[in-house]
Amino acid sequence: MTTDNTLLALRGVDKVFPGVKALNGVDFTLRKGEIHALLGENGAGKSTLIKVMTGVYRRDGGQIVLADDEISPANTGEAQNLGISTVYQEVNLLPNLSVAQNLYLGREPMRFGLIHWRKMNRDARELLAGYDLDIDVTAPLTTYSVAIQQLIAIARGVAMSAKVLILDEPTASLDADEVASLFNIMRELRDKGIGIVFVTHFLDQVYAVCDRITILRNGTLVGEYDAATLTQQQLVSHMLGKELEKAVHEKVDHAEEQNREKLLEVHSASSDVLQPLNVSVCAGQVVGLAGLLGSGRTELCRLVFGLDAVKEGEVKLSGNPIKFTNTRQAVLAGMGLCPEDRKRDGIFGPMSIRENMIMALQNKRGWWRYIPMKKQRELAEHYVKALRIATSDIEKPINQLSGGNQQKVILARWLASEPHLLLLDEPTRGIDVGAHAEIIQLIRKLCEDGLGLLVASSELEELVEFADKVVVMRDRRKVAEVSGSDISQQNIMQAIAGQ
Amino acid sequence: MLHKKFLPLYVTSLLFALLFLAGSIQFENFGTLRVFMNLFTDNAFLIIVAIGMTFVILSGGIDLSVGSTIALSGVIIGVLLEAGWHPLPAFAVVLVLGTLFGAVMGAIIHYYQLQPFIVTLAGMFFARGLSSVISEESIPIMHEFYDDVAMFGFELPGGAWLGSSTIIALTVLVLAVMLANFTRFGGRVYGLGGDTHSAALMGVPIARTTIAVYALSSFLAALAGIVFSFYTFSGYSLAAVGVELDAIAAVVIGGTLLTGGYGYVVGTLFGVLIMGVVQTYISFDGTLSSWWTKIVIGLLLFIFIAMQRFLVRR
Amino acid sequence: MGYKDLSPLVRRSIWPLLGLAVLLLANVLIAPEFFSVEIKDGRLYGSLIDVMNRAAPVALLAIGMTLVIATGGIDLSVGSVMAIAGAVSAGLIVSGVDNIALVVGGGLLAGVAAGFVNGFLVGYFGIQPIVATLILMVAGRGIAQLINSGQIVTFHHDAFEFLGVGYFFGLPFPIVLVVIAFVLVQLLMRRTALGMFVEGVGANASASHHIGINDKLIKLMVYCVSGLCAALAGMIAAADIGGSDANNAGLWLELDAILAVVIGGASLMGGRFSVFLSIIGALIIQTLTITIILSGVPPKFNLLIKAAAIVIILLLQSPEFHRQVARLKKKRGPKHAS
Amino acid sequence: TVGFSQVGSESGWRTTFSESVKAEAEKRGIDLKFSDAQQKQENQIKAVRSFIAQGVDAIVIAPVVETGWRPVLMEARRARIPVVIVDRNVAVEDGRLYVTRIAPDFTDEGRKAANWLMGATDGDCDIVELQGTVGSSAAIGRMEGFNEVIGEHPEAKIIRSQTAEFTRAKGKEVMESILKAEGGGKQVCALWSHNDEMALGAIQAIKEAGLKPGEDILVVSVDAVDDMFPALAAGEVNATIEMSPHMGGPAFDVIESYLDGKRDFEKWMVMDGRIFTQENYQAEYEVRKSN
Ligand SMILES: Nc1ncnc2c1ncn2[C@@H]1O[C@H](COP(=O)(O)OP(=O)(O)OP(=O)(O)O)[C@@H](O)[C@H]1O
Ligand SMILES: Nc1ncnc2c1ncn2[C@@H]1O[C@H](COP(=O)(O)OP(=O)(O)OP(=O)(O)O)[C@@H](O)[C@H]1O
Ligand SMILES: [Mg+2]
Ligand SMILES: [Mg+2]
Repeated sequence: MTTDNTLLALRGVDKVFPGVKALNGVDFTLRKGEIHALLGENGAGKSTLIKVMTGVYRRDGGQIVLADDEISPANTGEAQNLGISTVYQEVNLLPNLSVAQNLYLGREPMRFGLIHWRKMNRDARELLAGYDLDIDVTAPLTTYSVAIQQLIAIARGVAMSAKVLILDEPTASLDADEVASLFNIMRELRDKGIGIVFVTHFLDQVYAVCDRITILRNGTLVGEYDAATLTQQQLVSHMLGKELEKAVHEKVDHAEEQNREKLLEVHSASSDVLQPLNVSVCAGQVVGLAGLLGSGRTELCRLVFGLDAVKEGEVKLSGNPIKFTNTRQAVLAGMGLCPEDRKRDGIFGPMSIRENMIMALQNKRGWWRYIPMKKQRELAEHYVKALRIATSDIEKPINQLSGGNQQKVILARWLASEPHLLLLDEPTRGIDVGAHAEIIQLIRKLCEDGLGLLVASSELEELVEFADKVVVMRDRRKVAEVSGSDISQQNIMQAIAGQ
Repeated sequence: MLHKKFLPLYVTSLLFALLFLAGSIQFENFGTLRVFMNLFTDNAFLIIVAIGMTFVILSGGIDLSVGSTIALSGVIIGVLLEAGWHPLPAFAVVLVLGTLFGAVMGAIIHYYQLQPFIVTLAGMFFARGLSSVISEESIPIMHEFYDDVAMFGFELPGGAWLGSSTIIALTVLVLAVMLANFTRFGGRVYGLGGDTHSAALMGVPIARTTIAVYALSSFLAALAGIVFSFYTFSGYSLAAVGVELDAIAAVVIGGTLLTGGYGYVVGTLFGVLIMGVVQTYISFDGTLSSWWTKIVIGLLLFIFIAMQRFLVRR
Repeated sequence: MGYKDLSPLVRRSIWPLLGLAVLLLANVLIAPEFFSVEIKDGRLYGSLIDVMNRAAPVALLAIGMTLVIATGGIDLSVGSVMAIAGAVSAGLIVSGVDNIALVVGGGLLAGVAAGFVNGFLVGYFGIQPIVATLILMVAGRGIAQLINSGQIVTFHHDAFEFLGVGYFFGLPFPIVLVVIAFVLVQLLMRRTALGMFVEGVGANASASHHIGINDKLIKLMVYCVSGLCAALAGMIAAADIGGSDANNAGLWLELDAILAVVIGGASLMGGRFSVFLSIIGALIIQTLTITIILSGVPPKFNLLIKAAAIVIILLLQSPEFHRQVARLKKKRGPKHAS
Repeated sequence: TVGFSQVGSESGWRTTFSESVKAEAEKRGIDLKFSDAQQKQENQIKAVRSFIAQGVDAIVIAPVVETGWRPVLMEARRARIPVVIVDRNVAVEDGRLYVTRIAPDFTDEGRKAANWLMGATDGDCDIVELQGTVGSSAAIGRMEGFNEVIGEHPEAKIIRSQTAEFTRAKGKEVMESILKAEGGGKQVCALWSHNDEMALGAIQAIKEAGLKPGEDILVVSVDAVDDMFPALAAGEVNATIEMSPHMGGPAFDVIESYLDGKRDFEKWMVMDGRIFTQENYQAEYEVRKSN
């Protein structure tokens, strides 16, 4: 298997967490100048494999060989010194530091033994210009949305890569343009002889840039394939261990919309950042929100949910004007919001899966009506099964789940609270194809039961697939609305581009 | 350059100026260079420990041991001088021991994943306990070198005095600003306070940085102990009780967030000065009973923090 | 069954309990009659009872502190609140109020008021807990001294003194009070969803806010509970000596309370909490104090011993320490390495 | 104008002391600048400096500790401001740095207590000692004086010694444990407490252990605070050595005559404390009751 240009090789790597064998004798080979996709379901062990390579986790067995030398990095810093640079799955940057500092942390340009701030900021601006990003690099990172942070993390990883670049789901919240420019950069690096490991759940992206594919399932290696010879269908069945079934559904078109009960009506409402806009969602309808980074999709969801104040205009729920002063009122009124930044606003890290799922429902019922433990367990077990959450135990702290499974838990949280109107901000971020299909099916089923959905997503394909209506946003205002059979990637793209 | 991120700093310095002004209007002899310089002379040791504390807090930790470390340094110096040592080697011993002490606490915190609050609390008990074991009684310090250093300084107009301890404190301040904002170490400290997990994934050497931060804090506490010994000419196991809380308060008043990652060393200087002005104000007033003194300090602390909150939030 | 198979709750409880057991055993070595409990005049009498009785104020503080710490906060003012509550009750008694309900109610009210101030500053003003409560830590003792004019106010009021020195079915009344407070808090936290919400706010305040939990109100509540517990502890302390000593009542006890909570295994970053283990923490601290007294070592060694004990107990709880010990064991005795 | 730097308000005795100085100043029409150092020497030094900066006519210091006063006293001297030390001592070799010191003699207090106890027990006694705050000069001095005397009595020995930090609550707690450790306390002959507060706490512990303080266990301590007299009357306390908190009057006397030009003061005006026992407490009790 080892050819001359093998760069990094893992042999028989094991990793055990309490209760889970996350990696079981996994082999992995990365060649010079290739883009190598690492694929698998949520919880298959991709991130764990990466963290073992870069010394975040101590491996329990096996070998790692980098350019003929066996290595055992003890932390990311050592891995970096060995020439392995990594962009981890969740955005792992420092929120309090400036963008420039984040980009250059640990390798700041120095002058007279002191940090040369001006040069650092200048370099940072230039670096980001390569990603069509023109932002204030001296502002703290938190001021930017997840997607921009994601780009910054990529820029940092790419700029540091010496031999190996590892990208763990870097495109999860990027839109098509950014993805395209990232791919260009990846190809350039490949041509320079750098080996790239690329984790994603978007299969077309795999075929767009990757040369070879390694598939994991349940912590074991399924196989290594050439991208050119493996069909998408084969790929999926290797990943899931079964065929993927897809359901097609009828879209609710404009005419029908008039007959249905209006759940949400936003009448020329504006917030501190949003321009006045109109949006409506009716029962059983899925409304998609499309737009580029910073177009205001997240802001719209926050506005409806009462997290931001309505400045002008009004928001009506089931015909009644609403003025929420806190989010509990929104929850009681039958809404739910699945936030975009799950690490910051979604998960209760040290708390169990059960508690994470039950929390919204419990809050809705009030603190004094404690849901009996038996009922809690039932609910949790139910959703773990329904959403196929990979875990050994519902009492496991959520921060020990893989990223995609965490997302499923948050989704389950809101499903359990039985809302009328659900706001989903990038709900399928980091979710694998199998689960993706299941979630979409679930969403459809909920709609049939009369639930209204507002879904902000950067993934046009998915919007086309399940939305009955797509609201397109640009520069914090609504620019178009496409509905029924007019919904196609083509149409939406045009609206986004402003043609 | 009026930058938004320095806002807390502007607010703190403005509040200091306001309070000083208020005192000057109200009391004769208050608005003098002498009173202003006394703020530095009297609080030099506090400035030094608070700077060390700033680093610890920026890194997301806390160090409760500094007050006892001051006492321990004083006692060790006292004992060594009694045994006939020259102060300079005694200082070296104290500084080295102090640094080691901090490094050990940092190592325990990092390697055993224990909480800084408790580890340094144990450190506080340890240092204070050790000093009372070494000597329960206060040891007077008598040495020509001490007289010379204490006498060293520059006369300023109006009977004001720029003494050696002020000079040491200001030097530490300048070095600390450079360390915090112009070296890689500084960036790492901020990073650690921002998000330890992310910092680790970005390649920040967590172990080394954590240990270094506590070592630095204890080193500065030992240095503050030396300065304190010039201030009181003695080493006493009960000296500097509660200084850790003063230092924490100063750091926070100076605009640093206790959760770590945000704040500036210069802010801490103003934090100390503000607390100093409050004390001076109370002693110029001279009518408050013991309990009113406490209540007024609490109220002023509240007003500052409320105003800071209000002004910075906008 | 190995250590790894134990449930997390049991695993977490083992070490504090083990620490307590070790300390108690140490006492037996020092004073063989340590465990003997006799009944004198219908009252339980013995060193063990003393430990529990003396630990009562810190245990009460620790109950409130546990909740505060679970939300990611800290309450430095509890010592001063003890002094205030004692002073208020004593003040009421010496000014001629005889009704025990009024006297106790006054003290408790003072505690809730203090807690309300803390909770308001932390929850609604967004001030960092350490500083917000530092304000009352400094000013509160001043307020207590103001009420007492700086003197120790002594009083005689049998019903009130019962709080400190009374016996209830042979048990010192402070112990009974701790049990009652524990049961109440446990019911409130574990029979309703409050406990989960408290942990949620501590684990991620922003996420709680996003699902509509009123995180500010929860914070306000836990500081009020802490104030209430502190007030009760303050009244016990005053009743115990039949006087309100505003200068010294509860002095530095906030540190003991925090220590108790941490020894009980809670994280100061918030999240998971166990009121029971915090009480065990308080017992550990008190046992240590009594051990030192009984052992007869000169008082100047007190702090050193305390420091050493804390470090040992903390290490016992550290998973990394367990791993190191396990590795050592493996090296020593390969036959056990199965 | 006179600046007065007080230690703090750590005990009732201390508060009475502060109040009496204030009252005395008011009586004499002195403008008193009072500063509370909250038990911290550094605060006290700051206060003295700010008195100098304010240009007061004289300074009275009740020092937290003995050591460490030279620099600031020299500063006062340069500014030609007279300084009077009250209560605790200051350790400076150069006697010219302060006008005089008005203070009790801690060692002598310890001696008096021991002498009384040895007299009452014929020098045969197993003593429990409650120490003050570890490292405080009162605790060190009283311990030294007491031990010096009982060192001459081979039958007398201290069987248990522990700190109770000068407080009533600790006094009770520590005594309680000591009694348990001494098998109920039947063998203990006397309690020697470094101050009255601890003694008052310990008395309660003795009572709760079923013994009679003052008879089963003799009680001797220092301060003679007001609360001790009811206890003396009840026979629960055997002796206490007075330490008068009224040092304001003598201090102001000295300052006034200094400002009138007098220079030759004794360096140490010892406040000699009376000893109150079962025999002689009544008169003083009546006086205090009437206040
Ligand atoms: N710190 C941890 N402690 C315990 N278990 C963990 C930990 N991290 C991961 N696991 C478990 O290891 C398994 C593999 O997780 P991993 O994060 O590698 O999945 P992944 O393939 O990256 O999934 P995703 O596509 O959702 O990111 C999961 O079952 C997860 O629950
Ligand atoms: N390219 C950018 N330049 C400057 N600011 C931006 C940019 N992108 C986003 N922002 C900031 O983010 C805010 C809107 O972001 P929001 O998260 O609502 O967008 P979105 O449509 O949800 O996009 P996404 O979630 O994909 O980032 C803007 O008000 C702006 O302050
Ligand atoms: Mg992953
Ligand atoms: Mg968004």
